[in-house]
Amino acid sequence: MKRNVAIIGGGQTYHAARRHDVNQVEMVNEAVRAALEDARMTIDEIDTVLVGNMEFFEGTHMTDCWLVDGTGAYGKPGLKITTGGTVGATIVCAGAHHVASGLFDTVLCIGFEKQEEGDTGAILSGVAHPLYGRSMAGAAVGYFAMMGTSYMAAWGATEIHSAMVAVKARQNARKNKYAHLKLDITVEDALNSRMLAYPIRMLDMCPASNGACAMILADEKTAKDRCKNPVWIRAMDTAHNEQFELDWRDVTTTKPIFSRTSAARVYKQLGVNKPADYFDVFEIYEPATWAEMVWYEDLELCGPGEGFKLIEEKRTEIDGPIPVNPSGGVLSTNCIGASAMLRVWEAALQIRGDAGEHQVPKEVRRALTTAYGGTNWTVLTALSRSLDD
Amino acid sequence: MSEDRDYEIFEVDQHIVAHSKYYAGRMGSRFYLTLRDEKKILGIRCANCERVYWPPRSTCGRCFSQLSEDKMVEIGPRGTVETFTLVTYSEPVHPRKSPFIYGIIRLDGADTSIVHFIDEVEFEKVQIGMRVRPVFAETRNGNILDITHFRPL
Amino acid sequence: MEPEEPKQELINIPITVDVPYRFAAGTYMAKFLVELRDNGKFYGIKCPVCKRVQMPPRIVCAACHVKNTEWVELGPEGTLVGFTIMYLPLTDPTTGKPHEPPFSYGSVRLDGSDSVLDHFLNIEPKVEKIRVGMRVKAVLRPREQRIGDLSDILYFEPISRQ
Amino acid sequence: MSERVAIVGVAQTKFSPKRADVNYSEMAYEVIAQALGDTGLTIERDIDNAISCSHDIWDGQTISDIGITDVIGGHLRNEEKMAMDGSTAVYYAAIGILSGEFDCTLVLAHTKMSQTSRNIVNNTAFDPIYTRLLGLDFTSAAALQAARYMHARHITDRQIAKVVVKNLANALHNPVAHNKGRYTIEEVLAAPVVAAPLREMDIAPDTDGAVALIMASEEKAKRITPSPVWVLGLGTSYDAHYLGDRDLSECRALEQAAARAYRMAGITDPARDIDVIELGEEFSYQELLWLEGLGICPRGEAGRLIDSGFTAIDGDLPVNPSGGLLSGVPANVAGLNRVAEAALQLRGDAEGHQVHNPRIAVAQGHSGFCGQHQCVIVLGRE
Repeated sequence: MKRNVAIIGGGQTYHAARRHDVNQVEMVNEAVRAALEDARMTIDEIDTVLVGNMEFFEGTHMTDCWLVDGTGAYGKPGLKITTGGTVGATIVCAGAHHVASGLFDTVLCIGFEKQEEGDTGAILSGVAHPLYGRSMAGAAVGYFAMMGTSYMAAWGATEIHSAMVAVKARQNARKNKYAHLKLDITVEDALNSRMLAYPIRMLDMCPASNGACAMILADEKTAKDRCKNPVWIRAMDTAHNEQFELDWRDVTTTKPIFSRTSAARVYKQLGVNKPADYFDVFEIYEPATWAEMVWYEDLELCGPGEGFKLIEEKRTEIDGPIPVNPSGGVLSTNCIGASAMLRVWEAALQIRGDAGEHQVPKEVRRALTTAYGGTNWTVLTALSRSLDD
Repeated sequence: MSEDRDYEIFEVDQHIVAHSKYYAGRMGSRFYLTLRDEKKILGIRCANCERVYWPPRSTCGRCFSQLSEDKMVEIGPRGTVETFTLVTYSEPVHPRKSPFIYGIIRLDGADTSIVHFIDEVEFEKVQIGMRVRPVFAETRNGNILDITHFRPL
Repeated sequence: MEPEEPKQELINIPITVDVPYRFAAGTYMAKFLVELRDNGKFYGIKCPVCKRVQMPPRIVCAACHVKNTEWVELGPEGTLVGFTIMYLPLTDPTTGKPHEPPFSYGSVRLDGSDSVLDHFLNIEPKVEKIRVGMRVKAVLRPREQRIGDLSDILYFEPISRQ
Repeated sequence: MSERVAIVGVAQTKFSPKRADVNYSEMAYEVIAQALGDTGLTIERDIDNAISCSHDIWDGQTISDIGITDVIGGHLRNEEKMAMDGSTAVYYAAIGILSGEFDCTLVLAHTKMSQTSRNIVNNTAFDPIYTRLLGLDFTSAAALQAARYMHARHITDRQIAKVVVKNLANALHNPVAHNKGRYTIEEVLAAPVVAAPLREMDIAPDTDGAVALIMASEEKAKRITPSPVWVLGLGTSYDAHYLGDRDLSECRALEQAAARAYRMAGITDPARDIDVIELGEEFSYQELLWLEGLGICPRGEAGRLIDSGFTAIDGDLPVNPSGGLLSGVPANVAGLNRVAEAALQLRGDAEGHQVHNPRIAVAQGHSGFCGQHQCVIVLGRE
C-alpha cells in the first residue's frame, strides 16, 4: 500500500437475538456513535462512509441508501460492498484501500446484520445454484456437519473435541460484555444439546444475532496526530473459491484451498515462519465448532489432523499460548455482515489492551484475523501495535 | 455462442420467498401507536437544526444530532401536495388497484414530507399546492396503511 | 450492558418479499439437465489443462481460467465422501415447504468425477448405518416424472452387492 | 493524483431484451473473454484484482458473485461485489489501484432484467417501515420527481420528449443498443402513460447484458496499450433516503459528486471543459436534471439546453451519443456502460456514434430511486 493505514477507533453494539427497541438505522447508528466516541471524532471529520451488508438477508435492496441517517453518510462519498459472510472484513480492506489511495484520510467502515428481521434459512438456501441443488440445499449446517463427519473419520477426533470448542467460545463470551451467547456451559452440556445435523448440535453452531460494528481507519499522519494507540493494518488478503467445489468438507485434501492459500500469502508478505509464535492472538471466523479446528490446521498453528489436539491440550484458551477467539468468536455472536469486522475490531482491542475482561493475559503486539463466507471465501487481516512489529 | 448450442433453451420458473419482519424501534413504535390509537401523526424536531422531520427518526441526517422521543411533535394532519403521479399499471406489491394516485405531501408544521395515496379526487383535478387531509382506516394495525389516503379539503 | 426492553408496545411491520424469477440454465447446465431428464445420464465436463472433470458442467475451469471442452459421462455409481443426518426441517426456498426430518444426506463423488454432489441418502438415519467411503448409486424417478432438476434423482442408495 | 489509473480494455455484450440462451455467468464470460482477448492479457499473469457489480435480488442468488467467481478469475484470488451502480465499481477499482494494493483490475457488471420483475425488485429498496407497503417502485418514484422537477423548473413535456427523440436516434448508430429509431416528439407524447408524466418511451426498457473493463496503474497501462484512457477525477455522494426529505427538483448528491470529481480533474467550467457526457437517464427527464446537477447549465436551464441542440451528437457538448440508458442498458450495468462508452469516445472507437475529437469525457451513474447515490467519473485522453 502507498500509505500506512491505522485503525484509530471502533465500536460495536451489544449483540442479541432480539432488538425490538431499534430499527436497522438506529442499530447501525449505535455502532457508528460508539466508533466516533472511541476515536474522539465527529461525523464531520469522516471523509467517506463504507457499508457492508447482504441485501437478501433482510430483504432490503440498497440498504446503504436507507441507512444514510444512521451511518452519517448523508452528503458524503461512500459505497456498499457485499461479499457474503466475509463482507465485514472486505469493508475493512476497502477502507484501507481508500486511505492508502491518498484520496481520503479518514474512513468509516460499517458492517451489520439484523438477522431477526430477515428470513435467514430461506436466504442461505438461496446461496445454492437455482437449478442445481437449491431445492434440497442442506444449508450451512449440513455443510459443516459433513465437514464434521469427514474430520472425525479422517483424524480420529470425537464429538468431545467439538464440544470443547463450543465450551471455550461461550466461556470466553461470558467475559465479553458485547457478546450474544454468554453461556456457562460444560462439555456435557454441549454434548447433550439438541442434534441439528449429525454431528452438529445446537451448541456447535453460531447463533442468529442482531448487531453492528463500525471502525474508523486513517492515514499515518492523522493516526499519529489524533490517536494515542493506533493499530496498524499490516497485511490483507482475500481468497474466494469457485462456485461448485467446496473442498473444505474434505478435510484430508492436500490442495491449496482458500484458507491455506490466503494464509500462505499473508505469511510470505510478512515473513512469518511460525504463525503460532509470530501472532499473539487470533480472531477467526468459525460458524461451527469443526471449522475452528480446521482453521487451526489451515493457519498452520499445528500440523494436518492435529487441530483437535490443540483444543484438547487447551492451547487455544484465552490464557493459553495461542489464544484463539478470546471474544467468544462467531460461535457466540453472529450478526453476519458484522461478524468478520468484529474479528478485526476485537483483534485491535487486544492489541490496544482495551479488551477488558477478555483481554488475553500476555503482551499482544500482533494479531491475525480471518473471515468466512460465500462458497468458502476468506479475508485475512494482520494487525500490529507499531509499524516496527 | 452458437457452436456450443446443441440443446434446447432451458428455463425454470422459481420464486424466492422471504418472510421479513421489520421493527420500527421505540420512536417508530410511538409514531404507529399514536397513529393507530389516536389517529394523530407525529414528527420529530431536531433541537439543533430546528427541522421537524417526518418520518420520525433518532438521528438528524443533516446535523447528526441524536433526537429524543420527548421532541416528538404532532404535525398536520392537513398538508399541501408537493408532487403527484397517476400510476396506470398493476403490481402484486401494490396495496390497491390501479389506476391510483401517489402524492408527496408536506404536512403542516413539518419540514419534510410524506408519500402516500391521494384519492377521492380525479387525477385531472389534482394540483401541486392543493390542500389535503388524511383519511384514516377503520381498522388500524400499526402500519402506514392506517392512513388509507389523503383527500382534498 | 443490555438495556431493559421498554414497557411500551413495540411495533413491527411484517413483509413477505416474494420475487419471481425465470432462470435460464445456460448452455452447459441445459445439457446436464436435459441428459438427466431424457436419458437418465450424468454429464461432467473436463478441463483441457488440468483434466479435472467437473460436475455440474460449467463454462470455465476456475483453476485454469480456460474454457471447458470435453464432455464426460459419469456414474451413476459413486462413493460417499461425507454425510449427515439432518434433524432440522430445512425449508425448500423454491416451494417454501420443509423437508421432513430426520433424513440422511450426503456428498457423493460419482465415478469419473472430481466433483461431489450433495443429495438425500436412502439409508436409515442412524450414524452406524452410514460410513464415509460407502459405495452408492443414484436412483432416478421414472422418465415421465423427470423434469430436468436434481430432484429427478430420488436419492442415492448403497450398492447391495458389496 | 500523483499516480494515475487508466482504462485499458472495454468489452460489451450486445444488449438485448432477453438472453434466454445464457445464464449470467456465461453472459459475463462473453465480455471477460473479449476484454482479455482484445488487450492480450491473461488472468493469471496480469489481473490481480476483480470487481463485479450486480445485486442479489436481481440475480436471484444470495451472494450472487458466487455465480461469476469462476469466470472472473476469483478462485483463490480477490473479488469484491459492488452492490451499487456500475459507475461506482469503476470508482472503487480506481481507488484500489491508487492504493498500490493492485496493479490491474478486471471490472464486470452484469444483469438480466428479463429474469425477474423490476418493480418487485425495486420496491424492496424503499424503507420497510414507512414507505414500502405503499407499493412504490423506481418508476412511480421517478414520476413523482419528474412532476416536481417539471413544475418547479418550468420544463415542458416536449422538452422531456426531446431527450427520447435524441437518444433513440443516437442509438441507431450504436451497434450494442437494442432500443432505437427515428421518432418525432409527437410520437413520444402519444405513447401510453405509465406513471404520469412518464410515458412508455420515457422509461429505459428491460435489458439483459454485461460490460467488462480492464483498469491498470499508469506503468502497467503504458505497457498494455498506446491509447489508455485516464481516470482524471472521481466523486460519489449520498442523498437522503426518504422521497419527502428532498427537494426532488434538485439533485444535491450529484452536485456534490460532480464537485469532488471536477476538483480532482481540474475542471472549472464544466460546459466548456467537457467534450462528451454519458449519463444515466433511466427515465428521460433525468437527462435534463442530471445535466443541471453536473453543472452544465444553471438549475432549470436544461430544457432550454436541449432546445438549443447543445447536447445533440453534433452539438457543442454531445450527451449520450450512445443512446444512453433509453437505448436499452440493464440496471446496474448502466454506469459501467456509461464509463465504457465515454472511454470508447476518447479512444475514437465509438464507431457510428463517435463525436468529434473529444479530450475530456464525463460518465455519471446513480443507485437507488431518484438518484439517491451519485457517482461521477471524469476521463481524459492525456
